[in-house]
Amino acid sequence: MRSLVLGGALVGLIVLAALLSFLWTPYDPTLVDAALRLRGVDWAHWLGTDRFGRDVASQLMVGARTTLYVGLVAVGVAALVGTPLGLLAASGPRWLGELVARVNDLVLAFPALLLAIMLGAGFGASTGTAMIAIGVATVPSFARVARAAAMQVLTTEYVLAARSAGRRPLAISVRHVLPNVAGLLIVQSSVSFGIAVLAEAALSFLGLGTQPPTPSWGRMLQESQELLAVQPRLVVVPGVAIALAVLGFSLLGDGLRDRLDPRLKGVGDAGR
Amino acid sequence: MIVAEELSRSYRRPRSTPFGPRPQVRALHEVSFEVVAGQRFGVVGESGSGKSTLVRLLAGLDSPSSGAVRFDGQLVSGRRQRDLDFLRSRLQVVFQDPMGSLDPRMRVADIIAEPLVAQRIPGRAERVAEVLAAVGLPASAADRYPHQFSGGQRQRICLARALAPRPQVLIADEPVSALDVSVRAQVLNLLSDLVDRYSLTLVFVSHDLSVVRHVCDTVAVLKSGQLVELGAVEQVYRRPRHPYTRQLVRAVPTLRGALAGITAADLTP
Amino acid sequence: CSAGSTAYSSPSAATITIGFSAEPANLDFTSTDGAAIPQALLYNVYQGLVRLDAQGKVVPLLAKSWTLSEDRRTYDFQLRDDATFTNGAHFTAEDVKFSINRVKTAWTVSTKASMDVVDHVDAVAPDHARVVLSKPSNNWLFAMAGRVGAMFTPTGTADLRTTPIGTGPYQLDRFNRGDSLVLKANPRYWGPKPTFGTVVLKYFADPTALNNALLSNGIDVISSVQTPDSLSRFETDDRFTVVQGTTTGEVVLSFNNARAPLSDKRVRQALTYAIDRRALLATAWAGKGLLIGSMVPPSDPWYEDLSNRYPYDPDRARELLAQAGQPHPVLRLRVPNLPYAVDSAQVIRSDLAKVGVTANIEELDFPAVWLKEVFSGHDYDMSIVAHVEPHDLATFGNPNYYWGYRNPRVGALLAQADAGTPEQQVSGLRQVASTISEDAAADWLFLLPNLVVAKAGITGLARDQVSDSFDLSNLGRAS
Amino acid sequence: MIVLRRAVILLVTTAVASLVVFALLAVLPGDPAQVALGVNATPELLAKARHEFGTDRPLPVQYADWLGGLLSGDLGRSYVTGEPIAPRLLDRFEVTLWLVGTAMVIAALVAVPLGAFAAVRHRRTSGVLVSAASQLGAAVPGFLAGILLVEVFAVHLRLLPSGGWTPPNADFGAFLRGLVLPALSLGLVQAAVLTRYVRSAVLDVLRADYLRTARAKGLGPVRALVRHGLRNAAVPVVTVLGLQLATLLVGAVIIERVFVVPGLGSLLLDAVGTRDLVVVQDVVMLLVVAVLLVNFLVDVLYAVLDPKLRRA
Amino acid sequence: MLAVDRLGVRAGELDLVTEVSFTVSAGERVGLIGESGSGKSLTATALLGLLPEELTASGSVRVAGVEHELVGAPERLLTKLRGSRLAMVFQEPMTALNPAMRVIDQVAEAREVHHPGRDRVLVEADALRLLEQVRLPEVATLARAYPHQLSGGQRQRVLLAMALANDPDVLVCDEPTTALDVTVQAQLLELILAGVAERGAALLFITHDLAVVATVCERVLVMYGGRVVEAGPVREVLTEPRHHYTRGLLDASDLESTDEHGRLHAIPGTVPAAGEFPSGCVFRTRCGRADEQCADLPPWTGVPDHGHACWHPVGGDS
Ligand SMILES: Nc1ncnc2c1ncn2[C@@H]1O[C@H](COP(=O)(O)OP(=O)(O)OP(=O)(O)O)[C@@H](O)[C@H]1O
Ligand SMILES: Nc1ncnc2c1ncn2[C@@H]1O[C@H](COP(=O)(O)OP(=O)(O)OP(=O)(O)O)[C@@H](O)[C@H]1O
Ligand SMILES: [Mg+2]
Ligand SMILES: [Mg+2]
Repeated sequence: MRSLVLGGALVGLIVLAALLSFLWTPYDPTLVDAALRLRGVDWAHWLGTDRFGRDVASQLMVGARTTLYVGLVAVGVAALVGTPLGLLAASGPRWLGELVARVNDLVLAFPALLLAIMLGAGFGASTGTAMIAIGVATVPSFARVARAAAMQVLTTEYVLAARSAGRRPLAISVRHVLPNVAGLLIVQSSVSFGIAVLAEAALSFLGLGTQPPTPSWGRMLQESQELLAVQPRLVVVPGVAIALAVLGFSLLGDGLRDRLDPRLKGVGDAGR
Repeated sequence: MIVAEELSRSYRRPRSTPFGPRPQVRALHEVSFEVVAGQRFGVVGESGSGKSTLVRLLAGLDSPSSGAVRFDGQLVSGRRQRDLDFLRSRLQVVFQDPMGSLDPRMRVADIIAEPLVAQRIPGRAERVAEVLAAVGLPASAADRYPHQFSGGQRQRICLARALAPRPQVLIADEPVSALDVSVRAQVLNLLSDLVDRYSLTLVFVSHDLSVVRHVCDTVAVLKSGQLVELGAVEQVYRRPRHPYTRQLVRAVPTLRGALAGITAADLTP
Repeated sequence: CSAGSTAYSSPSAATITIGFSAEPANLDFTSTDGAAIPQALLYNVYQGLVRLDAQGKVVPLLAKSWTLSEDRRTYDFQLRDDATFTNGAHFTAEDVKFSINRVKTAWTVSTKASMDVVDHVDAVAPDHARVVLSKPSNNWLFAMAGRVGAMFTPTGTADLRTTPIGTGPYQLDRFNRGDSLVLKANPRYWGPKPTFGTVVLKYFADPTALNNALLSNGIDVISSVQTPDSLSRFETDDRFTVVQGTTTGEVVLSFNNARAPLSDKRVRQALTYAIDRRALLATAWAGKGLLIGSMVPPSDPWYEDLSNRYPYDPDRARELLAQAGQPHPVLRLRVPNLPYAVDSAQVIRSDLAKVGVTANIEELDFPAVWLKEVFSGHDYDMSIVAHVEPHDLATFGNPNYYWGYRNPRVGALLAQADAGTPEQQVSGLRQVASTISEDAAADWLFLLPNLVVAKAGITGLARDQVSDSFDLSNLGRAS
Repeated sequence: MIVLRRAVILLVTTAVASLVVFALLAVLPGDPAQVALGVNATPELLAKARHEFGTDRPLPVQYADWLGGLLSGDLGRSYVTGEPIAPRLLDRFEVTLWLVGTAMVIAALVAVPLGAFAAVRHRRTSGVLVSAASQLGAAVPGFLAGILLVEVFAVHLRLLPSGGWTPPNADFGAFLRGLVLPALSLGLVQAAVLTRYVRSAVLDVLRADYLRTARAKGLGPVRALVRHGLRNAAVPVVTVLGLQLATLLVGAVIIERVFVVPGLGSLLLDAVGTRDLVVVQDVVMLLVVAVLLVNFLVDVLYAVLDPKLRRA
Repeated sequence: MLAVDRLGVRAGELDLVTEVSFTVSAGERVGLIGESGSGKSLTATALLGLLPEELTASGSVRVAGVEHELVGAPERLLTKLRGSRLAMVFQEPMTALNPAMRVIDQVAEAREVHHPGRDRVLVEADALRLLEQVRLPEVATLARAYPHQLSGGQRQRVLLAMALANDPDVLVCDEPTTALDVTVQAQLLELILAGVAERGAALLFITHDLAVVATVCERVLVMYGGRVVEAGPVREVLTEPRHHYTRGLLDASDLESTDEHGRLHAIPGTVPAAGEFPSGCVFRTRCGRADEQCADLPPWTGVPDHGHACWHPVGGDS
């Protein structure tokens, strides 16, 4: 419960910052001004400015947007592709299950980073290519979780009951399997979200992610890495932001898992 | 009404040795019987004797390895699911585990309405209310979730679901095995009532011969997938012919027996 | 296992470790482009007839002296007679002939073009080589001081990628790919023995890692600081000495002169006015470096300070854009994915935005994609690249070069300068430089500084980087 | 049979992987010849280089050639260095294995006791603190940890080198010193992740009936956990370890870069940069095989740990 | 041998088991019956000090020959007693055995724990002997098997062998046969009885099957809502129950007696969830005989080991 609240608060804060950045940021985060470079923390610049004289707080806010955007799309795509794949593998014929499992192996074994490098080299590195690479790399985990969970659901008596009621396989997948694996998938999403945030940061750090001038936390880290000794703030701020985002999502995931666990749910309101 | 003809079903187990054959488990072996309309047909047998396998075959939820199942003369076995609509509306199943056979994420009303939806039977809301009342659950139960009910109540929900499409045959697979004695009595009473009221044909599966004796008029005894004895329940109970049946009858501890001085040693062969 | 090195083995007095940022792909600059190979091998392993001195002047090396004929086409080189290749072969005029001819036949990199002007080579005597050009060329002698002038021996070219054989003070000890190149003193070297018996050239793909290596005592010298903002760390620490000078690397904002809207001189001028290069230098390179205004570094005799030709003047920029009928052009700024380019691009984007120009930054994988799209494909409006090769002013005479700049006068001036006397060369090239500057053929953002950091006490580091080589022969340690 | 089946699956997957890799690289823009020759490469020179590299042949021929080479153990020659790839690949792989192996050992050594501790004390402050710390640790990007470790231990304290690699057979002391920081940066973050899994696995085991049985026999809580719990908790943990190992094999690139370690990741990065396609293909194939092997090992370990999965 | 006095189990503010008192002397067989959720397992686990950590026990549990009170005793003492003086067989044969350990090792361990340092060969021989004693079929091969390779009945035998390993003075069996077939159940009951008879052990046998308790035990405790509502000799309690709950259980479990409509006698309503039992008499919400008086807690009538807690006992006031 506590982790749900704490995780929710952290994630909420990031979402809020991202949303607010559409309407207002203290400064234009892309506005370069040599006169302002490397200013410390003061009233005008709450988190100071970077090498380009850009306001760090503003960059942080807009960077939250990138972070969420990459996470949402990558994880969303992975969930949308991986979940049906997993369900299909669980309920379809055996060979299909086997095939999906093997393809999963392959994708897992294929370096996601390489995909990012190749996409970046091929189409120009961008938030989009990073998103695709992260998304593709995330598909197997969804497919696997969905398949395992669906296989379990399919052996339950309520699925048997649904069949004897005359339900067709598709209806069973939609009405029974999906709702019962949804909890796990939500948890999986939140975990993947955290991983995606880290991956985006790592890719941006290698110059394979979000392109300038769009701010991104990974990019902020990369651009100020050399200033660690001179202006540690520039490394610490995005570093902490990334850590808090990942922490937030993983706490949220833990919280949701507890929340969606029928055993825990059952105790509270049994018998009424 | 239901005819089983030389029903066999074997399962393949995973290999036990790297290059060996995949062992086959004969869950059911050449079982034949007939259930006539209005009959209360009991099936007993120990765990793993093939009772649930038989239920799945009778209900067209699984296909036999050989043999056939007929319902009212129509072939059930070997048909595709979508060709079994005639069966679905007329034959319903109640499963063993009252929690496990209810989708934890569906409301009771939706659970009960499921056969109606699947078979496109109109008038859902009224029918749900009707059967809820018939199994003795309050109308308010409709909006709640399975975990909010006790074991006996859940089994009532299962019964309500089975009754919803107005079936002629009810198959119950160990419907009271998971219940306490006191609740067992409630559910057995209810089941009897419903069978009487709707003139159902009942196939009742249990490992407990005394329960079958209470509920059924005819009993079939399964052992390791084979039908070892079939007959009127009282006759089988009092004069079991097959040694296994004898053993089964004997091993059941009874209060009367115990108080009359039967010890544990007497229960074993 | 051989991937590894002597890195961080306790630095002995006879060993010096120098950190570089770009690693040679292999050791053959005759077939592989890139600055890293000559940087390590030229003057150190390979030597030419002539070399560039610290001021960028051509001086004798394997040739003791030379004479130039009246028609400026025939060079007669008096060769040293005491030079030996590390495989034991004696250096003679035959090697000169072999090496120069080999450029034409076997070399595959673009610099080989500078030997096109050679008509033929004669080995007049073992210590006398004669080179006859098809037309007079100042550039040829200059090129002879670079990698194309490197002397090979016919018995030493079997495996240039892994086994370089030259006449220089050092020879290859080990090449630990992904890590370091180890050179050891050449025992047969004809010249004075270098101070360091072993030189480890250690490669760091990451500039911060390079800095950290010096800070943590892992190396002795940073050949070139790529993160000027961190220079203050070394300047304020008396464990280190910092050398600051110039290079031949002009960071150029290139314009695609062949394509609208940048084919319009007014637009180019407007952009040049719109960019605050002083601020850009401060931001992108911490203010180190030099504003130049044209394609000439101060180490060239024809250098003139042209940096004020287009002072920062956004109003003027807007005016010019309006005149050109392009008040709000949208331009593709396709830059290599290298830090200096990306940093500069961000400043430029911001500056241009202020005058109503939209510059969309696209990072291209360097070198592969950038070469394909921008350099060969000419598919760009603006790009940013450091042109580090000496005397690359001449590229503006090539209308097919990626700038797409066509000015017949420039071509003519360049040809005259090449053929003329040194004085004519200087005045001709001055004119070229000022013409292209006037034309705003590109925007010369700044000249990369030579920023070398060494442990205190290390001597012999060149202040200015004038050639392709990182010359190791003068390095020493103050005692 | 199972081994055979696995081997066949491994083979087929690798074959498919090889095709995927090749196809992806085929559409990768950038011409190896042009990259090698650089600016002003003339068409004739380019053609010559392409011929030399073999990139002027039709793709199926190139693929067949490469695959045939692989099958006969010949990994081909690098476009850039002209040398055979195999020795270099193995050298780099060895470096990566050292790094990743050490990191995983560190991770396991830290995570197993900590995770078990956090599970056993999950209601006490100390346990909650440990699991909170592991949550936080798992959220720190590995490269940030690397940068910070360098700043502290190499630049400020000057206790350890900031980077670089010495092979173990060259100078073992230097090798160890060079290994510490990169292995820690990789290992600690993984340890944090692993701690959480160990904790939840041990928590599950603590609730298991058989642990109560063990206690009822007269085993003390710690002894019961050690003798009966850990082995059963190991099954889910091994899964995670396998996944982490696979991820690190591929994902150590950034740490390799921060610490200038000549591992497989930096080879891959360089090779893509220079369009040294055969090297890229070989690296990826090696990684695919390595990852599949890790999966295989995990399966074997399962069977060792869980007799239910042993079908003999 | 075993004396339990006012044993209570609480989860936070919630009383799950209240004031359970009984004794079992050496060689005596006492049954504990009641519907699901009446607190039988909690009582049993509290005896061995194996309650889950979120629950706390109060009251007193004493074993003959042990100075110390077991409730709140130091873990070291309990560890020493468990398995040697107090042993327990759990309900679920599927999960109560370590899936990753050979059966014989698990049995051997039970001996080894209390006889440390004994020769490995001897310990294994002991274990084999124990498995033979509980009549594990094909001992030679099955002893080396893993739990999943055994049937439910066989596993339950292994658990019994472990419990009997050190000749315990008190054996607690928590529904050891519920998951088994009747034929297997009969065999196992016989083995348990033989085992305790041989050792003269005190047996506490938990079940919800009245017939089983009648077969196995001499005395019986009836539990409902976390309280013992009736206690006494089996024959007496099961033929002339005084508490209406016992009466209800008896009627409901008799499949041969029916009312005038041919219906089984059932206790109306269901067992409330923990913490939702009424105050006063815990059974009053389901009791046909309940009146206002039942809102007060009925006192225990009779001696601790023979009596009942009911304001209106069956068959009139005692
Ligand atoms: N899907 C399956 N795959 C393999 N074997 C199976 C499968 N289903 C059942 N069996 C085996 O078939 C046999 C009969 O099983 P079935 O479930 O019909 O028995 P049952 O009499 O219903 O037992 P229980 O009382 O335990 O429910 C058993 O040995 C069982 O292990
Ligand atoms: N850890 C716990 N926390 C809270 N309540 C608990 C806990 N364990 C058990 N209970 C509750 O205590 C009550 C008694 O449980 P107990 O397991 O003793 O019942 P039982 O008589 O053994 O029933 P069964 O026949 O089902 O085993 C139940 O209502 C149960 O929900
Ligand atoms: Mg069954
Ligand atoms: Mg219990």
